[in-house]
Amino acid sequence: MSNVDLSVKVGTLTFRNPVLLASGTVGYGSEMSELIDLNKIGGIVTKSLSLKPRKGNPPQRIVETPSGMLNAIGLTNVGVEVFLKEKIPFLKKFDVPLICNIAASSVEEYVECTKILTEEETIKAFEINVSCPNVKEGGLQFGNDVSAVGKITEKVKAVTDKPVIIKLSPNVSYISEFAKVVKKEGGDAVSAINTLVGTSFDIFTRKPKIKNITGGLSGPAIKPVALAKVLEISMSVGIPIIGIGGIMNWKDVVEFMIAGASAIQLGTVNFIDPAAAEKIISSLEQYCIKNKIEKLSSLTASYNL
Amino acid sequence: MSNVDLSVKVGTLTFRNPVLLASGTVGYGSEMSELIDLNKIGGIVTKSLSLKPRKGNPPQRIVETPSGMLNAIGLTNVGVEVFLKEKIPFLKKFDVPLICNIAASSVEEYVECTKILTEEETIKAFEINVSCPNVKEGGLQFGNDVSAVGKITEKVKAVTDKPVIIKLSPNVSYISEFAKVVKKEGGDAVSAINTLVGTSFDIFTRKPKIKNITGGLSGPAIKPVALAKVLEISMSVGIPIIGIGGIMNWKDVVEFMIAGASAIQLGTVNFIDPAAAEKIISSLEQYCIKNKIEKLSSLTASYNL
Amino acid sequence: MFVIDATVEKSIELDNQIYLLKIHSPQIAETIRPGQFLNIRVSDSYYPLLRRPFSVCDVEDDFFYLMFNIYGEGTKILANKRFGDVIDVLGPLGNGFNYNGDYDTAIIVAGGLGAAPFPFLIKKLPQDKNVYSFIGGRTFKDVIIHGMKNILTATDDGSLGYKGTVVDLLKVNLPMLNSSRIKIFGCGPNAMLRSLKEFCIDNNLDCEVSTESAMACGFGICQGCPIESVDNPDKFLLVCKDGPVFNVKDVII
Amino acid sequence: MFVIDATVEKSIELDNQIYLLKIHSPQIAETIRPGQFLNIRVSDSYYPLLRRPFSVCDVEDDFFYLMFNIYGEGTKILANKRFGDVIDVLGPLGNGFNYNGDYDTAIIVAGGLGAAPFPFLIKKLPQDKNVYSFIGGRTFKDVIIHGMKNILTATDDGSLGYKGTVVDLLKVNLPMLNSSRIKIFGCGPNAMLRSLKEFCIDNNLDCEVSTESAMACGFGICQGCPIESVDNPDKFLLVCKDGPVFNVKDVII
Ligand SMILES: Cc1cc2nc3c(=O)[nH]c(=O)nc-3n(C[C@H](O)[C@H](O)[C@H](O)COP(=O)(O)OP(=O)(O)OC[C@H]3O[C@@H](n4cnc5c(N)ncnc54)[C@H](O)[C@@H]3O)c2cc1C
Ligand SMILES: Cc1cc2nc3c(=O)[nH]c(=O)nc-3n(C[C@H](O)[C@H](O)[C@H](O)COP(=O)(O)OP(=O)(O)OC[C@H]3O[C@@H](n4cnc5c(N)ncnc54)[C@H](O)[C@@H]3O)c2cc1C
Ligand SMILES: Cc1cc2nc3c(=O)[nH]c(=O)nc-3n(C[C@H](O)[C@H](O)[C@H](O)COP(=O)(O)O)c2cc1C
Ligand SMILES: Cc1cc2nc3c(=O)[nH]c(=O)nc-3n(C[C@H](O)[C@H](O)[C@H](O)COP(=O)(O)O)c2cc1C
Ligand code: FES
Ligand code: FES
Repeated sequence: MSNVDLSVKVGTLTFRNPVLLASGTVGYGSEMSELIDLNKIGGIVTKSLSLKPRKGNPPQRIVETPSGMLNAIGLTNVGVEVFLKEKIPFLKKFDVPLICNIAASSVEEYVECTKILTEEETIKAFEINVSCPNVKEGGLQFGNDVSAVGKITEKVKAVTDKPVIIKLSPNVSYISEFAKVVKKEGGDAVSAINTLVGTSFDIFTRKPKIKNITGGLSGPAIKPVALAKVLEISMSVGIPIIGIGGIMNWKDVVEFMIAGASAIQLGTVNFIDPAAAEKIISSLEQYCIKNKIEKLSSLTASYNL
Repeated sequence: MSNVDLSVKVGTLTFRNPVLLASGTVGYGSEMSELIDLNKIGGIVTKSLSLKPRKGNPPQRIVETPSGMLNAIGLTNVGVEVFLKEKIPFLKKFDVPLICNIAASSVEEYVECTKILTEEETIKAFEINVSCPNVKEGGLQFGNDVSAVGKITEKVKAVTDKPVIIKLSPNVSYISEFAKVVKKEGGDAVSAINTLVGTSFDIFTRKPKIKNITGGLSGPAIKPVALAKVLEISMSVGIPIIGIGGIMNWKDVVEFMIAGASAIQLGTVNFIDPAAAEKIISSLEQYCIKNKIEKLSSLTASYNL
Repeated sequence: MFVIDATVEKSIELDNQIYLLKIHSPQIAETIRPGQFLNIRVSDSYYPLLRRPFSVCDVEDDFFYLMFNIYGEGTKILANKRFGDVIDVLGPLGNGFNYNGDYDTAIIVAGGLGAAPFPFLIKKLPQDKNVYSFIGGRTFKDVIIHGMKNILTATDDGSLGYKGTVVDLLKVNLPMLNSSRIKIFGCGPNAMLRSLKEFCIDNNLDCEVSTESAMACGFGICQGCPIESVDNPDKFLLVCKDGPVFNVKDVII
Repeated sequence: MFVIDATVEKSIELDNQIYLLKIHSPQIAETIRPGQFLNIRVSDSYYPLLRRPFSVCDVEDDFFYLMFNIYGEGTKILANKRFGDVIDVLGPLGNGFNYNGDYDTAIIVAGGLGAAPFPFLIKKLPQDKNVYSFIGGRTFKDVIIHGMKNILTATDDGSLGYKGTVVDLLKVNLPMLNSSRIKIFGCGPNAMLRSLKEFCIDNNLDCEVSTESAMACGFGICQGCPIESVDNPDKFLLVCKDGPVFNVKDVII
């Protein structure tokens, strides 16, 4: 046992380490549990849930791009009810903080979902996805509108005592304006970033490779953009940030923390190296020992501009 | 000689082929002329010019990222006067359309530069850079403001008879709104896209790797984003588009044309494969022959959604 | 399901630019079943970024085989692997074929690289089953007979065997097989699978096909590989988890 | 300046994890001068994306040599190149050393991999010049003497030769060289170059240094490699085009 303290705080939430698994890249935990020890992970963010089950977009949903991938899953999910009945019992078996991600098509649906889910004690916090680029209603329509994001924050906060994290869209001019309104309306933290809108064409059929026409770009390709968004928020708004975007290894985690993140989420890397989270956590510990860092959390916003 | 017609029109401009070299990635042509035959290229866009010479940002100006690079050159340039006196005479020796890119810190400076340069007959058109992410004044301040872009378009158009192309920023929610205002104010075309704002930290010094803190992300990493922006404009605004962003080979060119581009610009690839333009042009010809495409320009906006 | 570093034994190039990669991994060799697949990381760089799914083509002692042609960046890198190179393998994935059933004649229907999963299936078939292999391709170059038994071939251009599709060949030959207890196992391009499905449903033949889809994870966490289900129009099945093998009655191809 | 495909002859690993890559290219071998560099595409994928700049370390018949250690992704790929591999080389780039001057003693001052350009320079020095090589490193492992002549060494930890910096070693030994017509050629980390510059200016010694910078193009089109000029504070010089070799009087390091 080392004396290094890997734990981090995001508002009132405490995680044993800053490495969470991002929404949509860990399902509801069961498949990942075969490949890694969930009890070691900082936390799990569920696939976005909506009030009713969603079938999602027709295939093709995924295409690879240079150092990245586009996806247009379309928020396929089992719905709040089935989630509580069928997925929660499995997740209860683990000692890992569960953040429930919610995506909805209206302010009322966000509120309704939160109301129902907040009763479930296993859920430690909510991450509100106002930024999915792959659905017609909700998604970017909200994510690109400061007042809508403010309203959602306010209304969701009103129906739960649990921390509310708003997951922001990078497809905006100034992401810090969104972080500001989240703070103003009582949001506890922001997650940054969701995917960038992108597309790709088949040059023979002249059709978009993704049936939905556009998809969300994720993976190492977007890391520099994600870091700039985290830094922008960190420099201008006093709100805890969960950094997301293209993180592949422990060095990337350190980079995001330096840029302002209190915790981070792993997304695309889970598909490529499902054991990444465990490897990263133990490398972070080694890094702290080697560099005599007692508290990993001291990295947060330690940039030297 | 084949019968394939590679020529394209961008508004009233005609290019012998759609492959132009992007601003800031070809200098003023002299170095490139040692490596490729400029007489075969569709056109050259000069490094952004300002009224007075600009020293640019201190080093480090460049950093590599996964399938991309960040730059914060800071619009280093010789200024309008030296350009006309020292660079134009060299460029005159070639039979290649010259587009002069202008970057300024005020509407007045844009107008002043255009006024002076429009007298030079070698210059066939202007590309107005309202979207450089790496300078404090001008740059994003204009690029993210629809009315500023409208005003610049209007004022610049008023002092020149030559076509005016506005180079748009991708760092906005809806790029088509910018294309719309350009069209409304009489702009002849838009170039899309300039670089995405990004950053990168040295995890040991905790300093940004780029002295300017943030830089502009270019290269294949951004191609999906650039294509989505081109498609967005193409689907909602009837204005010619010059596609830019991560183009590495002829397939990428075809993809951009399908997505709506009338011509394209090569940027980062010039650093990696300075002969790319020539290779791409001859591959495009082969592609047309093989697929019995008589006019390459028929690809533009031929998407099949 | 596990992630493991496996060591390349050798890369074999068959005549027609088809590669067989022989890879050492006792764990995979022991646990994998015909029709299951592996998701393979071809390089540890970020380009190409995603794993690539491949059916297991055959198993021999502590080794397994992949079969592929050079299609894009990933398969190019794989084809160049040499003795001693280590590759990162995720598997076994998917469900595999149900080959222990109440039938006496197994009919393989393969189009092009759809041949990949069958050498292993044929090897594992119970002793009491007959096998016929119907192998198709656009031209003779695309017909892959490696590891097949009792082979009948078809090519679109007639350059080898029957001139026409492999499903047409099946139609013509089925009456002669003289068996009423047949099970068909198909793999190949979607167009072929669709016509195979139609034929089997019309003739009330039991048929399982191995399907393909773009994939990211390969084990059910990304939802990237949906396939339309016949029974439940409100929910997609996942090729990687519920498949890749489906009974043709269950999915819309 | 041209772009050319050159063929690797062999990769040689020196004791201390320093690699020498011997590459066949008559065109480069014929045209390149000491202190010039090449911008090398290590792979044709998009990762790593940019070329990597390397000084030409030596030239022998139709071959040239690069010297490097494994630093990141690019040098790792380069170190694994084998006989017959083709690499895409852009060059010759930059200005090179001015070694045909009015002096009689050439003093090489190299820190770590700053040794790279000197074997070629030493080979090309006119017959009538004396050479002394002052080679430094953090520890004995970082001292690279390959291709050097009349070697004096210094290490920070004293594990080889003089204990201290290579510039300190130079200070100590200079009086003994008994020459008034000296020219110094330096290459190494910026901290070393700065102290070398100070020493040379204080002692009125003629000194050229080979500098480094992050680079994208390597031939003057990206403006990515500025270095502050002493004469003109309004304009940067470019390491790739105006350098990489500068007289210490001309630049702020
Ligand atoms: C369950 C399953 C089993 C497979 N088994 C085999 C096999 O045994 N032999 C074989 O040669 N091929 C097989 N494939 C197809 C194989 O995965 C592709 O040929 C391979 O991904 C091509 O990679 P590439 O890098 O060479 O091509 P690229 O064009 O560079 O990239 C391929 C990318 O496009 C997608 N893609 C392209 N073609 C396919 C395809 N046919 N199926 C799914 N995704 C595709 C993938 O998402 C991948 O990211 C299988 C596919 C699946 C889903
Ligand atoms: C003119 C010149 C000559 C050089 N000659 C040699 C030589 O002979 N031998 C040698 O070992 N190295 C030399 N270098 C440094 C060499 O270019 C770097 O070691 C190399 O780029 C590291 O690549 P990598 O992919 O292994 O490292 P990575 O860290 O993966 O990537 C390196 C990236 O960071 C930048 N970078 C990192 N280190 C340096 C550096 N020292 N200088 C410039 N850019 C850097 C580059 O932009 C490059 O894109 C030279 C540099 C210059 C500018
Ligand atoms: C296949 C896929 C599905 C995703 N689904 C969701 C989702 O349901 N809800 C959500 O908030 N984000 C979703 N995301 C976004 C990720 O949580 C993450 O914000 C994004 O991928 C950037 O991180 P990365 O680059 O590490 O992947 C999804 C991403 C991918 C790749
Ligand atoms: C080093 C560098 C310098 C650039 N300088 C300019 C510039 O001066 N003016 C401008 O409008 N765009 C400039 N750009 C942006 C490019 O013209 C182009 O829009 C961008 O790089 C995206 O294309 P790419 O991905 O093909 O590089 C520069 C890009 C790079 C990489
Ligand atoms: S490939 Fe990820 S769920 Fe099937
Ligand atoms: S490296 Fe591009 S100008 Fe010097």
